[in-house]
Amino acid sequence: MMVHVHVRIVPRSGLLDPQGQAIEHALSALGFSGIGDVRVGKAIELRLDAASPAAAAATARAMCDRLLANPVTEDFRIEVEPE
Amino acid sequence: MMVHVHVRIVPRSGLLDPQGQAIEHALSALGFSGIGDVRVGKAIELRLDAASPAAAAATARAMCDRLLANPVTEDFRIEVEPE
Amino acid sequence: MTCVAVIRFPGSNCEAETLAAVVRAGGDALLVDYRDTHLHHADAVILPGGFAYGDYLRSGAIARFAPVMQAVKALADAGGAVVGICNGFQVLCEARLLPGALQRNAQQRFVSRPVDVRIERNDTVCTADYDVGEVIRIPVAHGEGRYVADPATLTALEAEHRVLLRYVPVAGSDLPHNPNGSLHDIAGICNAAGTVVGFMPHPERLADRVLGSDAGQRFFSSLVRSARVEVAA
Amino acid sequence: MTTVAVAEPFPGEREVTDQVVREHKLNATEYRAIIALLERAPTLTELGIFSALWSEHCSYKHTKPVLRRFPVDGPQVVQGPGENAGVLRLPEGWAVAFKIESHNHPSAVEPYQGAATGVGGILRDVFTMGARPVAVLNSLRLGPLDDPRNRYLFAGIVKGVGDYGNCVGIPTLAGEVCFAPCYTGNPLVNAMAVGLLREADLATARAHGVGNILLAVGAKTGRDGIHGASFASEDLTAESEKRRPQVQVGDPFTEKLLLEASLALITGGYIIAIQDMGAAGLTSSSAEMAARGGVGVEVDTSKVPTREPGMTPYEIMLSESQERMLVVAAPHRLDAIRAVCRQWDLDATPIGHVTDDGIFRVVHDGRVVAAIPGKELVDGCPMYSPPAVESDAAKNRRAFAPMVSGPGCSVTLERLLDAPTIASKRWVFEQYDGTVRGGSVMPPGGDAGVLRVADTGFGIAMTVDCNARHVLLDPYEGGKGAVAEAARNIACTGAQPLGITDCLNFGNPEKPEIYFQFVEACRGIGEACRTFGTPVTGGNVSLYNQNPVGAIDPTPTIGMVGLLADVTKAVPSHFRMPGDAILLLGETRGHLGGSAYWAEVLDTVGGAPPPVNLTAEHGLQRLLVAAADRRLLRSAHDLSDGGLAVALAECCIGGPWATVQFGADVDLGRHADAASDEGWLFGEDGARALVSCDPAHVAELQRLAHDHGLPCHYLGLTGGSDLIVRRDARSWRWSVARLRAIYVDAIPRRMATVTARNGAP
Ligand SMILES: Nc1ncnc2c1ncn2[C@@H]1O[C@H](COP(=O)(O)OP(=O)(O)O)[C@@H](O)[C@H]1O
Ligand SMILES: [Mg+2]
Repeated sequence: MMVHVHVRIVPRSGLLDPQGQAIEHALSALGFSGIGDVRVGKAIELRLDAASPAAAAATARAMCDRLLANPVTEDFRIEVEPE
Repeated sequence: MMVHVHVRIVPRSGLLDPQGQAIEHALSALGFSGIGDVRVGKAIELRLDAASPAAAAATARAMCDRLLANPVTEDFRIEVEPE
Repeated sequence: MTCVAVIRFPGSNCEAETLAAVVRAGGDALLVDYRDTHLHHADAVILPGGFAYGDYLRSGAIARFAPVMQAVKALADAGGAVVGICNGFQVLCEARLLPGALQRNAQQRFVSRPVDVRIERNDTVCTADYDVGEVIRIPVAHGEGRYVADPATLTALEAEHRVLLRYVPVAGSDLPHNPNGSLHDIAGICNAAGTVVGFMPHPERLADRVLGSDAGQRFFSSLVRSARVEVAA
Repeated sequence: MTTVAVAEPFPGEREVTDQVVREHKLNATEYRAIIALLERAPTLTELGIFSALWSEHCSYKHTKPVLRRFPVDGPQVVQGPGENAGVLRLPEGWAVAFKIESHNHPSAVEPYQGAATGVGGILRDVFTMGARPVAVLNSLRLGPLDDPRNRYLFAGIVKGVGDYGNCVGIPTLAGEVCFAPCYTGNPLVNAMAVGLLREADLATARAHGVGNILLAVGAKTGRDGIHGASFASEDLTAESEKRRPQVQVGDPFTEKLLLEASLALITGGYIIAIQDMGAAGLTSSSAEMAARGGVGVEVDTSKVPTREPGMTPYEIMLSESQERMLVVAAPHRLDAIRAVCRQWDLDATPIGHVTDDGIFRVVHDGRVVAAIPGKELVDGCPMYSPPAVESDAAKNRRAFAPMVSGPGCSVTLERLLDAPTIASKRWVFEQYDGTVRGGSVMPPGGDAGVLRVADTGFGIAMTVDCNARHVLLDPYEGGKGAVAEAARNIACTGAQPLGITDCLNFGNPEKPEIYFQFVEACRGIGEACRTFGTPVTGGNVSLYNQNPVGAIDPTPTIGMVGLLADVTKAVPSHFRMPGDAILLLGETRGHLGGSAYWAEVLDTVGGAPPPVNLTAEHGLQRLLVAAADRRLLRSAHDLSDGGLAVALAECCIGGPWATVQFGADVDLGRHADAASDEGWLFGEDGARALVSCDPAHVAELQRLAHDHGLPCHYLGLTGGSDLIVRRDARSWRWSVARLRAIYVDAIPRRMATVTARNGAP
């Protein structure tokens, strides 16, 4: 089955996120208020041919471990959505 | 109320996505198969003080329109999750 | 003669000046393709600067899987000299040959300018011809050069004196001495033995008097000499 | 004329109606010419092809007769206008290829990608000549930075220029940035590339040899930029939304691969011709290569590798997807070519062949969808010479002088150094790799960029310049002045000016006052080039830089290269030692018309700009080169925007990375009689340079200046921490540290917050 995989890779909490800070700053300069904890990461989407959603999630995890995320600095989250 | 906002910003379809291409290429070189349509964008997370989830979503849309997403090249999706 | 392999990834772009610096230092320089599986009997390896695979995901993330990296690892494990410059440093971190990671510069912009760096040790494969504490001015040019590591790793690096190069302020400069927000002002590190080395600045770009300074040349003379000693031993 | 050929519409294609013709920006005369040529109505694909090739960008229909008057010859010229880039001869068998191009409209819509793809395109123009790109230059014009949209554009453009060149690994060695209200909504992005080659390796873009094959090399073709040039309006239906022009996205990594593969193909002798699929993509590259070679071509669009399914021949022919090359080669070379491309992870796909009937033919799945006489397609566009009349407004502006008096010389200098057009551009070029390739003798921050040529002892100097305010106020003098300023910048480094490339950015040429600016500026450029012996080797025209608010100031950007015979003699721009003598070369009249002082401090764009004395300019260039050759100069800096006071301040402030500054104590007294204090300090008379030297060399320098027919005034000495200027009983004093702080902080201070996009374009 074809599934859509959404991977969200964000800086590990505790690590400084200057890009997030810059955006927080810019948003408040634009007049948005009540904002906090802005974190910026990567969103990766792909289509995957997998036996099941669970299998797709496992494959996606392997992709993150091997390539997509850097364990020193990043955490990831995976969502799978059948087509 | 405090809500978590997740924004996913990806290149508009039809636009060349060199990052996505490079990742697709690298994943298949690593032996992952059955992958297609890899797109890479930004994942932005923030906490927001809003009257309701709907209000939070509206604010987040305004943030995307004004700053976070580039309407010429990017599409965005917003998810709101009460804390 | 000491033979230094300079690895070319498809998007490397500093290989020519790196080769030239090795040759100027009296070494034998060899360009090795990323698809090669061995290093052609080189005594030392340099991973040069550039954008190995466009670096669209993270600098060095894809390069670490290149076929040649097996041979580089093997050389490093055997105590051979492995030097990563800029993108090469990023590749070494991604390949876990050095700890930590290089992230997007704190100011969110590419930075290209001279920096003043202090040589923290001269018992490594590429700093023997400098004095400890010597401050030299060489260029940086990178978008992802902010060195980060978890607190335990940082503490260990400092305790084991594995910080090789550090950004330092000099009198009269009106720029921040740390160009990218690196933790502990780290510009370069090495393994415990001082044989695997990585740093962000580009000594090969300022290694010829004609360009006004040859402050970076001694990285290469050191490398050529120390790798030769190793071979003799 | 070649025999008439038939073509049939592609299934599902729109019918060619008057409305469709108008949408393709072809006027009635042009459409009649098309019908006369084909002896029938065109298919939609043909209409698209004509629309692209008969656009101003490709046909030069408003400008060709004017451009023909440029001097293009000289002993140093290897390749003049007409190819992808001009080429000039250097010593020892080397040659330099260079070209400038605009990417104004794309950058106005999407600053980052617009600027990035501008750099990508100009690099391809250079490496298709067989030259390895060694430097990028950029000339940027934006509206004032107090407008958030302008800040957004500026930040995006600079990042785009930087990211692309940085990734490909080409140093950005020089450039300019100017701010003026006319560029709000009309930003200009001009990118120049410089490459080096062995003269023997020169490649061309001339198809020949019937039966030879056409190959597409590099990226796949997508729907990027289709109709970019021609399709202005179309009823917005769901269907048309899908066909909406897509922003072109740059992929510098693929460019790097393409660069290496192209050079390998050229220097290995595998191919006959090569051209970038740039503006108007496959259409212009194939048609132009065929026309240059006097042959026909047949392109099979169904063979072109596409990124998306279902692309029509129309879309494939007009796509402006980046990082693609069209190659002509003999069929038996195919395997070898593919092997070279594979080495760089690229595909080479046969998509057509050279024919003997002179027809430009497009087929798709066996169906002929376009068949046009090739030579007429490329050369047959009707030409226009619209009336050229100066407007009364322009005449009045020239006669104008400010009514207010200035804030005094002390404050004026500080205000000028804080003006973003004059202030340090460190914030910009800090984002550009200036040292990659290890040959940068003078990275950005001096008068011109200087690069060593391979491991020879000589180098090349390069710059881009234009004072658009001067061109606005007097197009002829301004045109001369742009070339003169570029040549001064080159000569200040000690290099001999060799030749130029130009990027002619103007408003709508159909307006007589705009066409007047164009004709007059070109006349000035041509005359200066003739006097200096620096031929025009090519360039680019960008018209219609105009929005409802108005046109841009006429901006003919001049890109120039020069030869530095001995790189060890390169002269820096800033003071180097305390106790050095400071001399002013050239004559000062105190001419304030058109000055930065009036514009930036008195808010007055008016007056006649200083008349350009080409003989004096040429003498100054030769003097600077001779003085550098004898190692007489410690520094040399040309006088331009802001005049003597700004030049003095800049020399004291030092380079972008300086950790020491020098004061100076200068006395204008003995030379300054006629002009006002402001005229002396801020007037912008040309043909002047500020130099410093060992005091022991003053006499020799003065003799040399005399021999070149130029005044050489001793002004004083470097030293101390203040800049002191004396005239008669008056004196002004500035702390150099304070001036430096103003100068380097002017742009970063304004760019501290880049937030709003301020509405979609
Ligand atoms: N966009 C840019 N890119 C690279 N370098 C630039 C840019 N703008 C200005 N510079 C550099 O800054 C220095 C000063 O530029 P400018 O003020 O135009 O000086 P000048 O008037 O002498 O030409 C030059 O070295 C120039 O190359
Ligand atoms: Mg200039």
